[in-house]
Amino acid sequence: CASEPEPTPPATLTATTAEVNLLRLWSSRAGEAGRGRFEPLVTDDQVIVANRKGKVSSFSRETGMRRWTRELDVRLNSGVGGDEDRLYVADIDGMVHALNSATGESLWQAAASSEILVPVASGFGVAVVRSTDGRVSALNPEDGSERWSVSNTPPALTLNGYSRPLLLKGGVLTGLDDGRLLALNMSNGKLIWETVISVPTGRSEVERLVDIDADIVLDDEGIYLANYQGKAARIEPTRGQVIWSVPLSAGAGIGLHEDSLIVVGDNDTVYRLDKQTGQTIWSNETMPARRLSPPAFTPAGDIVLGDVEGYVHVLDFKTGKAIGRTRLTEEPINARPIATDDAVIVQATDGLVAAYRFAR
Amino acid sequence: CAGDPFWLPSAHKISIQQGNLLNEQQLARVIVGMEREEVRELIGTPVVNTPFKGNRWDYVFTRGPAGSAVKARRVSIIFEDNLVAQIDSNQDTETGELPEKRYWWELIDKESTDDTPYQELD
Amino acid sequence: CATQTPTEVGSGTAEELYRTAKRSLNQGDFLTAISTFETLGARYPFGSYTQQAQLDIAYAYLKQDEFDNAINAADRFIKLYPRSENIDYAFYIKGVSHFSRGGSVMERIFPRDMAKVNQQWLRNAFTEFDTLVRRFPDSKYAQDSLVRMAYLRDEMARHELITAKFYYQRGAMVAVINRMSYLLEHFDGSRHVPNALALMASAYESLGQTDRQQDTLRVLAATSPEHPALEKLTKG
Amino acid sequence: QEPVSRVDGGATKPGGFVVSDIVIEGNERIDLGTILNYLPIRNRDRFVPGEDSARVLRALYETGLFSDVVVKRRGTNILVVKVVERPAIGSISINGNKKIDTEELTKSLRQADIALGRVYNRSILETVERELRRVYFSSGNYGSEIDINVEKLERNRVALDITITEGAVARIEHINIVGNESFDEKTLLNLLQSSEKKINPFSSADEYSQVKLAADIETLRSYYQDRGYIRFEVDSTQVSISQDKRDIFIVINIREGERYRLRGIELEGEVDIPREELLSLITVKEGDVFARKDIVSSSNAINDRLGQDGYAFADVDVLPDINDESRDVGLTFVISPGKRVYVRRITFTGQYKTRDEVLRREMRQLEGSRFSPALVNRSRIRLQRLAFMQGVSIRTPRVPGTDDQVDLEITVQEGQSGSFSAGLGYGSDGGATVNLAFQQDNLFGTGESLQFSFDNSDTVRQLSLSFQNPYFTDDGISRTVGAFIRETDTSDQDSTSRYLASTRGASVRFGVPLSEFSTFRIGLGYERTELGTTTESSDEVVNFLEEEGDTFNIYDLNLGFTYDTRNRTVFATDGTAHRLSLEAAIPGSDYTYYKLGYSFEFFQALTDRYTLSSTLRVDSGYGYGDFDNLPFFNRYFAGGVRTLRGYDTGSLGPRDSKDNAAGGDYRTLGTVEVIFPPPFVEEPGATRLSLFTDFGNVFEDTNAFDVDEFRGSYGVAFVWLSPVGPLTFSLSNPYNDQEGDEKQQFQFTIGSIF
Repeated sequence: CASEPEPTPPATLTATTAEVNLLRLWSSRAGEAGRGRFEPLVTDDQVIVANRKGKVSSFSRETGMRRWTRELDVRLNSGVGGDEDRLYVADIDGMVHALNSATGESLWQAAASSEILVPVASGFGVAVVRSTDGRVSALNPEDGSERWSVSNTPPALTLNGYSRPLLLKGGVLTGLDDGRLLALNMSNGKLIWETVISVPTGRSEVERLVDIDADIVLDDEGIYLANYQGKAARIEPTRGQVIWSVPLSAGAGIGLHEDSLIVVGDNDTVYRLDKQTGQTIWSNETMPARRLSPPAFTPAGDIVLGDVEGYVHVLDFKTGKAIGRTRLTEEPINARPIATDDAVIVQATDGLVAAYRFAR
Repeated sequence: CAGDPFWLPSAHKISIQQGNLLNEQQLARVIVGMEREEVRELIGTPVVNTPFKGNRWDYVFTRGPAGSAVKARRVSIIFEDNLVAQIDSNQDTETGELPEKRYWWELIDKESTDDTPYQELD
Repeated sequence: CATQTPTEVGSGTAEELYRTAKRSLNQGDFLTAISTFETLGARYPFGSYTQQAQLDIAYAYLKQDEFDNAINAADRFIKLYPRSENIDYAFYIKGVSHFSRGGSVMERIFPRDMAKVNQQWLRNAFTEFDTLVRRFPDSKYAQDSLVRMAYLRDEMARHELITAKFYYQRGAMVAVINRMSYLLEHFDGSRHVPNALALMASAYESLGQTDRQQDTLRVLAATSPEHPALEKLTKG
Repeated sequence: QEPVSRVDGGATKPGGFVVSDIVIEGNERIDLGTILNYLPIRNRDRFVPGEDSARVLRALYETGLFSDVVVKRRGTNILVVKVVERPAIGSISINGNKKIDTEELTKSLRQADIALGRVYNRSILETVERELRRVYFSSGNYGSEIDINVEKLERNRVALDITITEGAVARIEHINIVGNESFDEKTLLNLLQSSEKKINPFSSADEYSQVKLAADIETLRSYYQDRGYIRFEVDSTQVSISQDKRDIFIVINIREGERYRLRGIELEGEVDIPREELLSLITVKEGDVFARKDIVSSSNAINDRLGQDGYAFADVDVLPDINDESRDVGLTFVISPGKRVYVRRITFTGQYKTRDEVLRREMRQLEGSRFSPALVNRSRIRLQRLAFMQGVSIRTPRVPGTDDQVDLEITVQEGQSGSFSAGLGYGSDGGATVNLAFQQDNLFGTGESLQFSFDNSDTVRQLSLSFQNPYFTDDGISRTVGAFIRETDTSDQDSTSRYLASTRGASVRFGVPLSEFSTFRIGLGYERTELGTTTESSDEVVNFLEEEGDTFNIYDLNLGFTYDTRNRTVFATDGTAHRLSLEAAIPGSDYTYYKLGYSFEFFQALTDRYTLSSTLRVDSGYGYGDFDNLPFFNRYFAGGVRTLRGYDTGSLGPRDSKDNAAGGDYRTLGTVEVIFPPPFVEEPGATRLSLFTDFGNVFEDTNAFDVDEFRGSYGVAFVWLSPVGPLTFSLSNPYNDQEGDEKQQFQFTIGSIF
């Protein structure tokens, strides 16, 4: 029968001026993570990672030495969420498991209404879970009892995966698969405001995809997000007004640094937009089809990204040029690198976790 | 074709059932003065479709192997201006004989016209 | 049947195409004729030549004994050109196609007994001829259609009679009576009515309904007094 | 002068004007006659500007043929209609499509009324794109791109050039069922039609389609409801696709609910069938786990029982009364018999050759009789069993004006009823054969069959003629008359004993149906055989001829009894057939012997494609009077494509002095096979594949019977009922052959099997 057309291969990498070299501080194994969003959780002294088979491991942030591991035999598709006192892991059968953040010992379990593909967002005394059937529920961190829960029906066909709820003072932000952004009251889940980022258009279900999958970021001036086949936008937090929006199709995700928004497009082009006006300052189109990870920032402010062949790239914040590169593994890195004050921690889908420091 | 050759065992005859199967209680409920539609509601439409006498419905019932003497039970309902006037039946006496063959009916198969009257397409 | 492949015809105006097609039609090369008429239709979808070509396609298929194609072609003509003046010919082709369906080259040696073939064809043929005669009474095909209709009606009546005889031999008397009343109702005046009445009378007799039998025989006596079955009529 | 829309002209009296002539301008392809046909105005009509012109405009625009129409008045009463024709589609070219062929795409375009000669307008582009995209999305190509460009052609026509980039087919990467506690994910996933990525590229099970997902949800629902979970619910399903549009992810959220048991069973509805009998048909009883399929089968059983009494339009609904605390369900079977139904008329259609009576005599359901689904079904099977019948479908429309009478409309499809085959064949049985056979199962539509064949192979030269009339009498007594001339010369048949024989014979046989399934056969025959020997003949043959002489007149009487419930005579999928036969050379024949035979055939459909079939045959012959065994020229042989595949023809069993197979008086044969239509073939129709194992052997006589002497083989066979006649090819591998057996792996016959 007709042979399937091969997927377009990742672009070959051009040589870079190695202005920055990446020194690997430590690396250790957390067990095969697979396709899901397995971002490491970094606290002041621990790096906590999870893998597909439900093994949660904690490593010391400085040395990468293993502190403790806990085997929960459940199937996970997302990384560890949590804060100082509790960690949360959610499996694909919709169970949320709370663990003690110091020892990993399990505290309670609570059932959500469907599969969960993103880490639990916790903070401000609540743990918020988003499940595939579009439901957002807030659990009491003490015992996992449900404080409130809001249901939304996703469109017939969505992009796989969805954005992680974002907690801010008094409110929960969640981006839906039909291109709407909701702000819910933290205590009772009531709708504070709702903004339509982009309206599904086109004749086929594929053309009508407008999911908000990339994580939402914010600073004290506004909320920033970008959706698929839609726009990048800045939203005024109190009433949800769109301050500016530029047409753009988001891929893996976005990041905020100083006065700019760094967006990874669905065709793996990296843009730097002025966060006040949305103007494009520069765009880097040298790495098409490399399936770049959401961006993170080095202490010096340069941009750090992983890619499908396990490379870690550093782009210059001012010019967007590639100024550093090293290879962690052969397997893809699709999780967002996590920056700490002096290093950046990267987790690959084969479970390899490493911390890098950047020397100019 | 000839009748069954004498020395062959007689072939299995399929059983023939004809006409309406009426049960007694339903029949008992049909009374004089009823409308035609009511009768149809109660005991159904007569299977025998008689061309002439419109004001009489015959409910005939027969059962028996093919081609043998026909045991027929009959109930007739006579209507006068659309109301049941009289109900008569052959009191279940089983009448009817073996269907006879007549010499005139041999022609039935052969009577196709030999000359095709229409002219061939030009 | 003709197995040579239809020869492709080059370009040319509608009229040239039509003339070449007509020539191969008359020479009996139906395949080429059909394919040329169809090229004409595709290239000049709305010309008057195309209208005539559509009718000639139907005729060519009929001469090829391809009855289904002939009927479809005629149907297309009737739908496309509802007011054309030779639309009666289209109905006539449809009627003749149904009429001769099932006939084959063996027809001359073993003429088909129309009363025993698929009655659906007879009914279809009858309806087509009937439409033609009613809508175009003065068409030159009306006369032949009437003759064919009479023949069809007679064969359809005889089919009822033969089937009734089939059931009579098996002793299914109610089936016989119903078939014969169907014949009396639909084919009144046909020459098979006397035999139908006679058979119906015998059926009533077998069912033991002598009163019905006598009624039937009286009607038979009125229509054909010398019918042999009348010997069963008790006088007075 | 009131304003006239689009009609400009001189002063008009308020009442408009009488049209004396109509002039059409601007038409190129569409001829005058056609346009005049559509105009609602004729000569000598009164034309009132305003609403009449509006009527003309509407009529012409509705035809869709014109992009612009102007109505004008010229002079006092000439009406001018100026039109601009829309272009017609001159050519449509589709390229870039690999998965779906162009012809298929053009067909779906034609259904959307886009074809050569059709009128072209802007909206056509959108319809084409939507139509083609719909076709590709329904087969999972979510990444497909369609672009169309339009070029002008001469004579106001356009060419549509459609290029398609199909893109990859989205395959299901992962299916996740959430909320299943009582059954594990793996068992549930196996039930579904859609499945995760398959290594086999041919299977399309891993291609996503909404229809398949909907069916899968129903499968899950009935799986649960058949195991007590009456409250089972599917909350929601989510379908998502990866960014590169190659992987599909499905999530099915279910709520099992609790397991329920049955509380009580009641029966409601007034029907004159005894209650106990109906209650006995209900297979579920109090305390059982609620199982939907058993309840459905019980209500169907009741429905069938009602059907037998003529209540064809009865229906049985089951009302559950669910108690959630005690977690049990009370069931009430409500029977509404509806009216007892009768059959008024039975008509046949679809037949090309068969006479009406040949079909009608197979019917068990009669006109003017009670409608019985069982009899109608039996009639369908009898029609299907006719050798020349391919398909039978029966419709029962209601008779208008009554609610208790139906007609029976039976559509038949005749198959290949006759074949005239002349061919050079090579049969592993008799080497190169010349075969001239004329066979007609439906002679002029009468249902009678005539076989005439002339066979010439290096061992047998035969001319045979036989004529069968299945309805020699009205009630179905069949008569078969046949005659044959056969010259046998086994000299170069390397494995069987050598002799020459020329036989002439004729026979007449009657078949009498004793019941719906059983038939009694009786027949008389005469055979005259002249024998000769060759240098190779064995001593047994030579001294046999010295003692008995070389010509034998044999008068044989054969009796038979068959009980046959197979649903088809060719490629049956259900039913069994037992055949008992006695063939005796009656006293007065030169050689007195008799042969007893019993054969048993069994068919059982495993699935709608696979049928299990097994046959067992035992034949035993005895001499009597002054002979004690079968004549050497009339003994049983084993081996060859008709008896025991994998072994050379007739090569098994006892040996004669020249170490050739001499045949025997006792033979047992058996076959077990699985028959299925060949894969990847759309309409298998007349072809079948089968995996088989044959076993058996021929012995000197009954007491020489010894099971470990059995020979066996296994293999694959292919049968094709071609217009030339049945072709059989078998590839077999003997498994317990002893030395000295002549094996023959590949065997086939061309021409009819008799």
